[in-house]
Amino acid sequence: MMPRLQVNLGGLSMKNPVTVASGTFGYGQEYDRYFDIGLLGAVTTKSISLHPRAGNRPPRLVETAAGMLNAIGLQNVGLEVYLSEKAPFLRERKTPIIANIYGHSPDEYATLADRLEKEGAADAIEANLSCPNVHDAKGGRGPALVAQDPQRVLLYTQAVRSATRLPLLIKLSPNVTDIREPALAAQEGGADAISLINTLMGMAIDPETRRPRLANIVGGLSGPAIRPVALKMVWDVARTVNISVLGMGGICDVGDAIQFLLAGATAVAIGSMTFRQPNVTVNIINGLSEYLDRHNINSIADVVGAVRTD
Amino acid sequence: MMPRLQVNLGGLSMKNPVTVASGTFGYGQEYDRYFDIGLLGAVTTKSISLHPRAGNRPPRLVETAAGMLNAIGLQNVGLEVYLSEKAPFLRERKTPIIANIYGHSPDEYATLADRLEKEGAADAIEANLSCPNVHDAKGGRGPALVAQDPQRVLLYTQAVRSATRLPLLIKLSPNVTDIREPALAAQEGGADAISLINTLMGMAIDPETRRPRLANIVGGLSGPAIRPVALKMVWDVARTVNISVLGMGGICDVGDAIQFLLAGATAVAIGSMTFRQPNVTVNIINGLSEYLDRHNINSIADVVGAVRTD
Amino acid sequence: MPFIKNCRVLVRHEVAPGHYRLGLRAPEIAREAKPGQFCMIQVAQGFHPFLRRPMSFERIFADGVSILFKVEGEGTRILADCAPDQEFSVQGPLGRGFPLDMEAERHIIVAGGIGVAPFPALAEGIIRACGRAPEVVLAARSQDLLLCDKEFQQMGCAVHLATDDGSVGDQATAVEVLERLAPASGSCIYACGPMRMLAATAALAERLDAACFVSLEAQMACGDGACLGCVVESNFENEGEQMVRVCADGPVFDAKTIHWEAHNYAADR
Amino acid sequence: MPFIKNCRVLVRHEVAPGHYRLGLRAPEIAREAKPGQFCMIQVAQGFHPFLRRPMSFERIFADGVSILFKVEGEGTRILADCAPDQEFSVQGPLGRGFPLDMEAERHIIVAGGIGVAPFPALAEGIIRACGRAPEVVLAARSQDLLLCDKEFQQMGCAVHLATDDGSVGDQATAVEVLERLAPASGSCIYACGPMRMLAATAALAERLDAACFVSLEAQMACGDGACLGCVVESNFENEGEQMVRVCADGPVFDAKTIHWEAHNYAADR
Ligand SMILES: Cc1cc2nc3c(=O)[nH]c(=O)nc-3n(C[C@H](O)[C@H](O)[C@H](O)COP(=O)(O)OP(=O)(O)OC[C@H]3O[C@@H](n4cnc5c(N)ncnc54)[C@H](O)[C@@H]3O)c2cc1C
Ligand SMILES: Cc1cc2nc3c(=O)[nH]c(=O)nc-3n(C[C@H](O)[C@H](O)[C@H](O)COP(=O)(O)OP(=O)(O)OC[C@H]3O[C@@H](n4cnc5c(N)ncnc54)[C@H](O)[C@@H]3O)c2cc1C
Ligand SMILES: Cc1cc2nc3c(=O)[nH]c(=O)nc-3n(C[C@H](O)[C@H](O)[C@H](O)COP(=O)(O)O)c2cc1C
Ligand SMILES: Cc1cc2nc3c(=O)[nH]c(=O)nc-3n(C[C@H](O)[C@H](O)[C@H](O)COP(=O)(O)O)c2cc1C
Ligand code: FES
Ligand code: FES
Repeated sequence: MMPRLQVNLGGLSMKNPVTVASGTFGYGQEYDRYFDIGLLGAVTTKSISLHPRAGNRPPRLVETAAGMLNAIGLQNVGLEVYLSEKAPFLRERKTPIIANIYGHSPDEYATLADRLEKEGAADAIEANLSCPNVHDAKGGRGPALVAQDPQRVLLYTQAVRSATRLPLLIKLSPNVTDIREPALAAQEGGADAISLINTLMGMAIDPETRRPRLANIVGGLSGPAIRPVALKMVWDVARTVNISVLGMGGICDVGDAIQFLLAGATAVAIGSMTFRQPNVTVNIINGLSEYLDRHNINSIADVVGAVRTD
Repeated sequence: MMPRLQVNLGGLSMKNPVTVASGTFGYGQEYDRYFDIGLLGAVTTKSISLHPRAGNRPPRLVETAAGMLNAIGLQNVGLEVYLSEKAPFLRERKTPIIANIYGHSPDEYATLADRLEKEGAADAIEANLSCPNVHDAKGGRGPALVAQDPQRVLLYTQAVRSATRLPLLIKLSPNVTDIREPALAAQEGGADAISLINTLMGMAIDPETRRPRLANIVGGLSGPAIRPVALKMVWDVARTVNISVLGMGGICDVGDAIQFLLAGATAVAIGSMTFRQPNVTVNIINGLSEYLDRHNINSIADVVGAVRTD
Repeated sequence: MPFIKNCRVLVRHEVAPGHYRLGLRAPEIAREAKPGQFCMIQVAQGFHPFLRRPMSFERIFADGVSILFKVEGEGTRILADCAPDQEFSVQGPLGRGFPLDMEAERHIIVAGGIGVAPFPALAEGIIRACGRAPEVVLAARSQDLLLCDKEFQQMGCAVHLATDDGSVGDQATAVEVLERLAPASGSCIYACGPMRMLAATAALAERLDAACFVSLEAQMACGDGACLGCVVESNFENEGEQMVRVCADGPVFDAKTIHWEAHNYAADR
Repeated sequence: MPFIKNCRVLVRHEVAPGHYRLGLRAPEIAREAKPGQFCMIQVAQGFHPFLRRPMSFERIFADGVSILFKVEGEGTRILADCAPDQEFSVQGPLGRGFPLDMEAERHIIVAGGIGVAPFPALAEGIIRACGRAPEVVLAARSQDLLLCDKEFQQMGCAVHLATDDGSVGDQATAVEVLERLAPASGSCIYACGPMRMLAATAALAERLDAACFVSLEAQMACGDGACLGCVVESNFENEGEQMVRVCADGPVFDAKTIHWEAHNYAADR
């Protein structure tokens, strides 16, 4: 049954087109208690930075209509602990690792990618250029996200590219006027695939206390609420670039996954829905096989980009 | 009870800070069957263009998680029919008219504003520079929305400004990298208030037919799903400009309305929620009074911008 | 003049696999409702789903209405799973119902699948107004999905059955059966069902010079004529009139006014 | 090892205005559950609300658990309105429960409002393990909101009541009553309730050199330790350990490890 679901995501061979979204699956251990995470097409890690990060102050979460805002602020164990404590666990599982990285400069990204490749702790690199939760919301105009500036996307991509030969995914932000511009910049910089979307910036206020619900004031919106926005951006990018797309944003079931594949994503990542239903990814993988059967399609690759707009 | 709710929205005096979002209330007639629309702080019309428009082909709607996509394409009766058949009905109601206008050029906007003022068919003008549904989605890079280009926002605002002395609201699109830039451009062009947000661009595909759910392929996302995004942009803009803000996007109840006021909106508009609950605006108006009572606040103006971020 | 009322479910019955009838207590709405009109039902307290669901009146009583529906997705699933005595917010009556042509020599109802929903009320209306029962063509995929055949027979209608698999009645389409009934000038056809069936019915009626009224469906947001979301393309030339709203200008239209060729049949499920 | 199971509601009871107890059939979860642990309940089929809701185990039986909760918003409202025999998807047991200090001279439970929820299970656990009933301080706004006092008495606990309005017991805070009980070195205090109360309890325990374990709350998404959403600030210095996860490192913490000053009490409701 498996070969039918096999895909090649920018050089990363996946036995099925389903991975998890960075930051929603830890480093896999927690969810391995519910299902064999080796069944996934790949495991994507929480963003890894050079040094441990404490992240933002709490409260960091608030639920919204069909979604949630988070302002984790990239809390993570840091590269060394990842290498010594997390990667070995993942390596034992029968699935590739997409290591998501976050740095403060092109150099940091390059160092991270280089080390991860050298230590055999990643099968692909996803460079997160788009975390909305690491800038101080209060501070005036503040530095825009790297992913909001095509020039910087190009620069950062080139830096990681020159540091690794692993398949390189560049993760973009939906908080832009035209998603095709950073996507083209990433392609020009040597990316093998585009990951999108990261969260939409959002905010919620408690009318009773009159305070923001998040200590960070603003956060990133995820979950089914954002699915239409994500799908539109995947469609825009997939028609524009000639590298692969890893689609995500609000995917909750197999029908949603199919939508992203039809729009041109070679593979999909499931994020917030895992919080609600830890084994949802396995259901989606099984559902994809059933979909191929029901529609008499040989391979999932034939679904990719097959939306009918005539 | 009323004076406590009174606000001044860029020169438009409203007996309460609640209006309806353009395109979700027709020209008021339909909903006057459910409640006295004269109770509203203002009625905002469907976008009016110089000539009648047929709009996009159907299907034009699809429901999504806690929201909906629409691709109406600005179908409307056109200026002349508005003046002869719609405005007289609205004029009889005891509430100001915010006439929302849409044109193909600065000149068209100016003509619309001028005629509406001269005919006494508007108390304020809301220039819709942000409809995502009037450009061909298939056509490559296509013309961006006016609201996505601060230069053009300035130009268009100046054109309308020079044509009318009515309070002028400029309606912006959330599909931008930094909402403060078009907001500042509108302010520079002479706007009295900023309206935001219009819909987020989105898409949905039917996995079974493999076709987009909308004939126009893409559409605009509205409803509670987008509320956090809208609130964040209202907060961003309100801290940046020194003119008023009309906040909208996913407001469903009085708590939501309070959030927008706290974030800095002088008034709010309710859109998609009216489809679900036609008289929701009246409930919100009543709820605002109760909120002031409960919190011992004298005037709703004291709530505007009063979010506590210390 | 539509109302919005919390209406209690009085009866709930699975009439065929995946098809349900609900009786709703709704005196004000029932008093104003006409055959072919519909209501918008808020199926959930929360926002899942967010929008109301349009449902035709199957029958109209003194103190309430019944609806007949097929489970298509989440909204209809919730309706079908309702608890006894549960209340739903119901908005209606909405739209324009069937015109009653008192002069017509023959009244012929043509229903495909769940398209039968608005016709029990119409048949009763015709009987009341004209003293004569309409002829009824009922088509479905198979015998177990034929709805309301007993009800129409009890009203005294001549009922012609058609199934895709021939499990009962003719193995034929609704339109083939209709054609055999040879409607002509002076006949008035009322049709509801899939768009393809309606287009074929309209074409046949035009060819035979019979009057034809169709009840259309569309995705709706407001149901009130305000959002312009539910339009279909008409044959009117004037740009301002080119699109007609199913909710407010319909759902019942003279088949001649609809621009049948404009519909994208491939996108129908 | 947590499970995700569809669990049937066996009993539902409004124990005080706006407060409910549900008995859930959940044999696998019950077998593994320990006092102070919790479960995540998916309250709706649709996505309203989207996330599961964390609930402590009030009591742990052979074939199920009970939960005790206050209606705070939509999620708890849906739980409270559940139909007899309704099933919910329940994920658990999750988190680390109360440590049982067998050597402690005194076990003192301090509960503010709905904070009592995890304590019936703990009291039973202490009795089972140590053969001695804990002392219990129960505080609430008024008499009608005092929960589980009878249950603790039946277990043989000395129960000390405190209400804000003095309608029963002392007109005092939980911490004032606790202080009168004069816990000391060798005493072990278990506390759950509003953050302000917990901070005061922790400060008192520190002053009197008593052990103190608190059960904390936070907004949760995963409940599994994966999302890092539910953290509170700890006193650990290492940057990687500064934030502790209520769901996985807690919900029960040694009060000494929590950086109480870092909490924004003004943002609590
Ligand atoms: C005026 C009017 C009267 C109607 N009367 C009845 C009636 O009496 N009985 C009845 O069973 N149905 C009727 N319908 C159709 C009914 O409203 C839809 O089946 C229902 O809204 C589907 O809701 P859902 O949440 O179950 O499905 P959704 O989850 O909304 O949709 C499930 C699937 O069904 C498709 N679908 C949704 N709505 C329609 C539709 N209107 N037509 C075709 N496919 C659709 C969707 O595209 C989707 O693929 C009527 C529609 C209109 C416009
Ligand atoms: C480990 C753990 C165990 C818990 N055990 C219990 C229990 O046994 N009994 C019980 O009644 N509650 C318990 N809670 C709290 C309970 O989970 C929340 O009250 C519930 O999630 C609120 O959901 P809702 O949808 O009703 O309210 P929402 O609509 O989510 O929120 C309504 C209002 O309540 C506030 N609120 C939401 N969650 C919390 C919270 N955790 N603490 C304080 N305010 C909140 C919100 O900010 C909002 O203002 C526990 C929480 C945790 C983390
Ligand atoms: C709690 C949480 C933490 C996240 N952390 C990261 C992260 O560390 N790095 C990253 O690239 N994206 C992060 N994301 C974004 C997700 O990977 C994903 O892009 C986004 O949530 C949209 O997918 P979803 O709607 O399926 O959740 C995080 C999202 C959530 C909800
Ligand atoms: C069906 C529909 C039609 C709309 N038409 C217009 C329009 O003609 N002009 C305009 O400026 N905005 C239009 N909008 C956008 C709304 O005015 C509003 O900005 C948006 O829907 C967000 O608010 P909501 O989430 O409360 O609906 C339309 C929205 C919807 C849902
Ligand atoms: S559904 Fe809104 S106009 Fe018909
Ligand atoms: S709720 Fe996700 S880490 Fe605690």
